[in-house]
Amino acid sequence: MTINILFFGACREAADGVAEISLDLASMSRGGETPGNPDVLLVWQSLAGRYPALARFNGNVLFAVNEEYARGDKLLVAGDTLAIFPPVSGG
Amino acid sequence: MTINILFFGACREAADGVAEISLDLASMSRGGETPGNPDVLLVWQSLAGRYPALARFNGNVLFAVNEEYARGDKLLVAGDTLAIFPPVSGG
Amino acid sequence: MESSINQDVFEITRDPIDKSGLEARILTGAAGAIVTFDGVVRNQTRGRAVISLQYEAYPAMAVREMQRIGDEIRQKWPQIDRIGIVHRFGELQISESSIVIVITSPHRKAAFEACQYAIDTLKKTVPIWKKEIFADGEEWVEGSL
Amino acid sequence: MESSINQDVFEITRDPIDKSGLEARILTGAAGAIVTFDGVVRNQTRGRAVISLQYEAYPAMAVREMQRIGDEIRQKWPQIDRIGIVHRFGELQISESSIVIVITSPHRKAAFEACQYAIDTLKKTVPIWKKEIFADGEEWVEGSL
Repeated sequence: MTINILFFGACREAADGVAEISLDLASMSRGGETPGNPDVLLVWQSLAGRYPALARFNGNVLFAVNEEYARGDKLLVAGDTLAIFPPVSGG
Repeated sequence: MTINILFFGACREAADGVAEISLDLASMSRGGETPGNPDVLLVWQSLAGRYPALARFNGNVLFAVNEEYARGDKLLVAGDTLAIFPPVSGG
Repeated sequence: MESSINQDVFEITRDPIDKSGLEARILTGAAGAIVTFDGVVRNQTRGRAVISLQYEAYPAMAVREMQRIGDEIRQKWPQIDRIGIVHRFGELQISESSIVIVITSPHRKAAFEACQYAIDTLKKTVPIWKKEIFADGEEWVEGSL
Repeated sequence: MESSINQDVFEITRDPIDKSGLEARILTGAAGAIVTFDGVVRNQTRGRAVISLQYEAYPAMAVREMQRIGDEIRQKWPQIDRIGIVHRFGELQISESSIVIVITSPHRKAAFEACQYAIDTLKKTVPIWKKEIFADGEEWVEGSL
């Protein structure tokens, strides 16, 4: 069960410049539990562990699932694309 | 003592299509009085007599003297240019 | 005119308005926002099909009144960078521009406000008149005092 | 694309924005007012000289969010005729346009309001980010939640 992760802007830089990775959701299990579908926040926390510079965006980061804004409690399913980025600053 | 009169828009059409005329202020005397300088309103009344179709603009006409908006009591002097036109509708 | 580069512009013209050229003439590096109002001839008015609009102007006074609007804008929004106002006269076909107003400023809010102020005021003060040409007649558009 | 003639336009592009072309694409005979917002790169920010701006976009989602703004505009101002929004990304020099928003409508008031709404909302919702490039460094511009 794999999802696709996209990083943009300062979050991309904080993720060691990685723009896109595939993530196996099986790796998301908490402790010894058999996980159900993880939510966005669990994936975020896992990624912030993998890329420590991301942690400073805690509470100041936006998520989109399949190109729609999503909250932390949104459940992810195989094939989803989760985008992670700071507050937008276009225009 | 002569002034220059300009008509614009619907006022020009009402003045038989005349765009510009010179007017001798001596012709503006009221009755037998020796006139001082006439004001805008007196000239307007005289012109409305000359071009009867102008009279319908009474109370709905604008004046400018030397390219500045002017009221009816503005006194005219030789060489002035008096413009007479309906409320503007540009844009 | 070279002297008009990067200065405010207040003009009336019988020729089609060069909107891109006007924007380019007043754009400086200090601008972050360009707000443009472009008034074009509509194909109908009150449900009646319009063939064209005939604009008549009092040219010298029209330019003076545009400059006055520019002065007022600079008093109300001192942060504005540049102002460009060009009004066309003569006969205009559907979708042709009769008036283009361009305001540049560091930030957008003042530019939007000043641009709206300019067109609202121009329609009340600048001595220009329009006549609607219909298939079966013509009519001066009534301004209001 | 021929199919886009006289339809709303929501695009992002790496190329310079063709502002006149965008206006022409959405102009119909029903329009009497064209209000255009053009965001250009300023030569300084907070007193510090800017060399260029680097824009990064999430292209597919950016276009979806622009379309959402278009839907909201049509709900709030049903009298609007056409909407065009084009955002550029990549590296932009001083005075180049990053965003052009064009609104056409029969009358000007709705066009001004909708244009302001579009840029205000775009700056909060459309996934695009900019970095300021200075002579001695670079900095992401902080958006706010």
